[in-house]
Amino acid sequence: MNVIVELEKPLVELETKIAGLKKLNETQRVDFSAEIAALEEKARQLKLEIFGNPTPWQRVHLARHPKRPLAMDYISALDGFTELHGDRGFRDDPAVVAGYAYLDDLPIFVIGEQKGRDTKDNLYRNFGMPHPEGYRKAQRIMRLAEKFRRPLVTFIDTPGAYPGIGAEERGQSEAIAASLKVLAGLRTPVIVNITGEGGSGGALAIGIGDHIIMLQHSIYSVASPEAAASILWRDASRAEEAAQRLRLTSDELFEFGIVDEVIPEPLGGAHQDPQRVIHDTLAADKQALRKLLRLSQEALVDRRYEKFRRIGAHVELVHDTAAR
Amino acid sequence: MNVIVELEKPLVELETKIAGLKKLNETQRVDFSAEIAALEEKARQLKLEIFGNPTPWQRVHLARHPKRPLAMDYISALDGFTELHGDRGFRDDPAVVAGYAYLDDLPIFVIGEQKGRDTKDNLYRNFGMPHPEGYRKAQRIMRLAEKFRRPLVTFIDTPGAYPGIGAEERGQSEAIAASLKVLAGLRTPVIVNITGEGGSGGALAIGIGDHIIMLQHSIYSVASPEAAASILWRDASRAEEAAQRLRLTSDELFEFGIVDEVIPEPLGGAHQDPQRVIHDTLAADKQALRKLLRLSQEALVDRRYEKFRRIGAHVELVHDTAAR
Amino acid sequence: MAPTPNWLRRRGAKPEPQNDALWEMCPSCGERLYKKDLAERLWICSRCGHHFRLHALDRIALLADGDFHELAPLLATGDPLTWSDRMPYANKIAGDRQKSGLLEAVVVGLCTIEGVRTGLGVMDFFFRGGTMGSVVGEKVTLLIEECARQRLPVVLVTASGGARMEEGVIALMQLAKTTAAAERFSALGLPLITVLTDPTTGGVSASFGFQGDVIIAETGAAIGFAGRRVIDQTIRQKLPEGFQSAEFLLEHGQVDMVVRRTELKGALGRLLHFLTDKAVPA
Amino acid sequence: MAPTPNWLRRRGAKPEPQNDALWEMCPSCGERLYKKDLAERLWICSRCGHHFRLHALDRIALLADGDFHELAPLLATGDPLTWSDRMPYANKIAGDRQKSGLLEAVVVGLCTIEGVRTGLGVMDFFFRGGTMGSVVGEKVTLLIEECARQRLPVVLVTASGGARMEEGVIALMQLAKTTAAAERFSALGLPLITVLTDPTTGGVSASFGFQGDVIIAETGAAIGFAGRRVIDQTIRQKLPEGFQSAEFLLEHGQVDMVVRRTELKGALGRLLHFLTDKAVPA
Ligand SMILES: [Zn+2]
Ligand SMILES: [Zn+2]
Repeated sequence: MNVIVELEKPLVELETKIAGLKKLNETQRVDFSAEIAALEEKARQLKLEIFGNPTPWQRVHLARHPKRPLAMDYISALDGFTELHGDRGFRDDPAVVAGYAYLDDLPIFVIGEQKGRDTKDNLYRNFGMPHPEGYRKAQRIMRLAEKFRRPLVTFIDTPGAYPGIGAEERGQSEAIAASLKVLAGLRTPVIVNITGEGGSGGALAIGIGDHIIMLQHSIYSVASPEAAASILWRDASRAEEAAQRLRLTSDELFEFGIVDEVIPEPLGGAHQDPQRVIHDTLAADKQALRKLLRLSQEALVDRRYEKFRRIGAHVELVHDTAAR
Repeated sequence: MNVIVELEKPLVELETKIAGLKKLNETQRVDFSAEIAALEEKARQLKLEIFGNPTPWQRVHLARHPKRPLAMDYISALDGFTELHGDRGFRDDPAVVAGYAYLDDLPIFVIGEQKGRDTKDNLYRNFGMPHPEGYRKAQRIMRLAEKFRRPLVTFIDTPGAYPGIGAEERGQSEAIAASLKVLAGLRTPVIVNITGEGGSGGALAIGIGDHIIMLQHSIYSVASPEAAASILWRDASRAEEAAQRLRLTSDELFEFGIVDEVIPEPLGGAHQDPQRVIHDTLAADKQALRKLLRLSQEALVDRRYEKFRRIGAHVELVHDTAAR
Repeated sequence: MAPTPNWLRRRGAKPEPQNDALWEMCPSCGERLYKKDLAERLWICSRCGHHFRLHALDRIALLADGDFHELAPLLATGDPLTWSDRMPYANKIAGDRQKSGLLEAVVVGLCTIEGVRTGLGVMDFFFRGGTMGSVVGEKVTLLIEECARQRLPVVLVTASGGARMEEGVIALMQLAKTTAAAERFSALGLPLITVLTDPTTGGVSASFGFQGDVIIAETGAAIGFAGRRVIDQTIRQKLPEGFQSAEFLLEHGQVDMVVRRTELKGALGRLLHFLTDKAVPA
Repeated sequence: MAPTPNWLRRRGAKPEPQNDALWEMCPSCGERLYKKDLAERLWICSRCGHHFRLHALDRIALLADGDFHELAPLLATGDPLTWSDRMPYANKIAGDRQKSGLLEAVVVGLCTIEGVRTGLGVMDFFFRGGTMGSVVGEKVTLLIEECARQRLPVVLVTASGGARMEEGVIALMQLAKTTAAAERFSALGLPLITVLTDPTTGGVSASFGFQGDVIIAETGAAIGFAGRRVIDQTIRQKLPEGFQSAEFLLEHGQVDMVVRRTELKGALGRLLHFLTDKAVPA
């Protein structure tokens, strides 16, 4: 059960009511304008009350909202997207979409983690959880971007890499490790958009880039709150507590310097105005690319190295406090 | 049924008889020296008669002789061979062995196609027919050789790549095509030894190199005689005829300029004196490497390009004889 | 590069074979189709959408913007094995020339596709089953080398039963030769696009066929390394539905896309523009 | 690089915990083993050959020729999330230091292995389950960078439950940081060898663990991306025999070799010599 969908219910009711009154207003002789204005103010208040300051746990559910724009919604908004398929070795993984397109006039390669819109679609997309062949397809596209000197733009939205038998047999670890390595050294600009859930190594596998953009209510975490709770306390039901502690919100990650730019979302989340959010995200991508394209390949890769090199939080002790 | 094994039968009988007489000669007072000498001369004559000038079809069977030295026999004769496993993606293919070793003092990487010695072993080795993951393991080793500037030495002995469902599903074509591409551009010396059967693209996948060595009675062919007969005449039983026509013997291939060096085999085939054949082959490898190691990487790759670039047999017509 | 007369005009000179039937039966749905209509519809069955095999010259007419400057048009096999079985190899070749109006199983040249100057090589299954011998290997290599010199992309449309048995290991070596050319070409950062059409197997699929930066399969094409017959004989078990079809390969991650013949030129044009246009200054 | 006192002497200073039992039970065969014997036998069960998990310092003693110059010995976590659950993260760390005699879950430094000067990093599962946070990421990166400067090979011995939850996404970023270092190092043509020991999962297996030019798995080690528990909960079906064992991975093509602890130093030494010795002039 998505907590946001639950919270939205009175709001949805209210909005249905307003829509009904508006229709009446047009067709009847009685003037309902005042009532409509009052209800609209009430709705605004309710929205603010519910969504004005979402908790981390609410943000987790905003990031997972069934109506939230998915990777393909962003990609389809590009010009002339053509999908390229397959890892050339085992299987075309529908949880990862890849191809080429134009961002305005700029030719780019794109990779996205794609969830489904409904149950059937989600089964097909494996809930956005890639198998090794998904990451290997991504590596192929990364290499193409490098070879043809086209920037790479990625869209992260996954609970994480799929934990299953086949995935382990075919080397989930190796697939992610290799993706990380390809991205770290890729001699072309890489823009990363965290548009939904950024879960663990499965997200990072398409997440090493020169400019990291995160939607306001997206999450980015070392593990999904459920997995973290399970790992920490062997109790997945303490996910809300984990969400609170993990610092997985865009403002915290921006403060940490892990995220370079946060795209504000409409009150209530990206699904309240997908068009605007998609537009703003792609505009940010373009602006970032404009700057990055001025750099030489060497400068670009050096800059990326330094960017990740400095992430950490450690201190040098003056003496050894261990008991050895 | 191996036709050489059949032909060998009277010889084996004769040799058993000689061995028996020799034993008698040592233990009894009667002197059998003359009889032994006569029989040995007879055996020599018989060998010459049977094996002096083997037909192409007999050579096919010499190349497939159950006692013929296999890839691992050559590789084990190197110093300190350590096997490296796996394609890092699907499976470790036992039909391809790979690793590193020393040829005298020279550190080299090796790749070989490995048949089995008996039925059980052959099932394990898939009769020396690689799957895509075998070629992908080979590519990994080729890249290691390039990275660490160690020469690569390969041993070809396969009826061909495996024609099966899984092999097709996992991209047999792509795996071979990619192996060819890696070898063509590999910036380290590559020595190829055709020690048994060199069948089709499955052989060539580890067969693009700077110096191609072939054992006298090995075969190297665009397809196995059986496959060729099946393709040409839809009749695999005409394999002997195909063997005759395909020009798959070492002398013919040397004449064509496809093979650079032929290692003579003892009368009756390599299995008559495996030690000597293995020694001669590795000695030839070493000598070839000694020359190649003097070349720069660029010169080496250019030379390899030219080597394969010129293979062909075409003429320029003075006018278009097609009916168009 | 040989200056060649306008390709399409030349095609007009091809004599219509006398015994040509007016009707063709669709091997997929059995529909009887009027040949002239079929040709106008790019040899796609109007009933079931089955893609008939296409002659190289028809394919070139379909893809090139109008121009096509053939390279090495007069190259012919040297018959390296002096092969002969039921008849000399030379006679088979002569027969195929007569039937196909081609000198060999591939036509290569330079053209523009949707405005992009491109090297184009097209194989013809009706000439020796599109098999690759010395001439096919040489012409493909020459095309790639010429495009490397001129820094042009290469599009190779395959249709092949594999290496040509009648040229033995010389044919096998054409895999190595074309690969070496493709490898050098690729190292220059130039794009190789392959279009796998029905059928593409053996030595051609296992060399340049699967060496494309982007690999397009034509709808319904049979694509694989080993032929179905060989696999049947080896494993003697039921093959999965759609085995070795373009769509099967897509699912198994082997090709980038499956494209209908009617969409092919557009798809290639967009891809060529994308890969070769100078990036817009930011 | 900090000049460090002789490592083995330092180890001697580690106080034997008071409550240490004299006996240990083999988790594989149940045999009761005398701890002193067990330590002498490199923590391998004398009955069934089970490889017990090894402390980082014991592993270093096993692999290094005698010298070991530790790098960044005094690096400690900055507790970036100021994490606290049942107790503050800082307290957990303090406890682990007490128990393990280590400041963090990895020890890195320079040494010789069978005569080859090498960078060596060894993780310790007994410190926070060998999880990777800021300090592990930083120390591994420093080691790789130092070896890049000195053109030395790197050996990384992993034992890890993955990224450290208590450092959140900062821990996740250590995958990126160590990978970037490994990538640069690799581009210099230098060898990275990884030794995966029991257990190696999550963020460590999905970064430098599987980035080795050669990957060695220790006999019996559990290796994978997702933990068994997570997989069990997700798919709720029986796992194959030996799932995620070193031997299972070998069969599935994921590792180069499975090596017993007694053979490990020899195997590493041969490999290091092979990869780094100047080729004999021919
Ligand atoms: Zn039809
Ligand atoms: Zn035991």
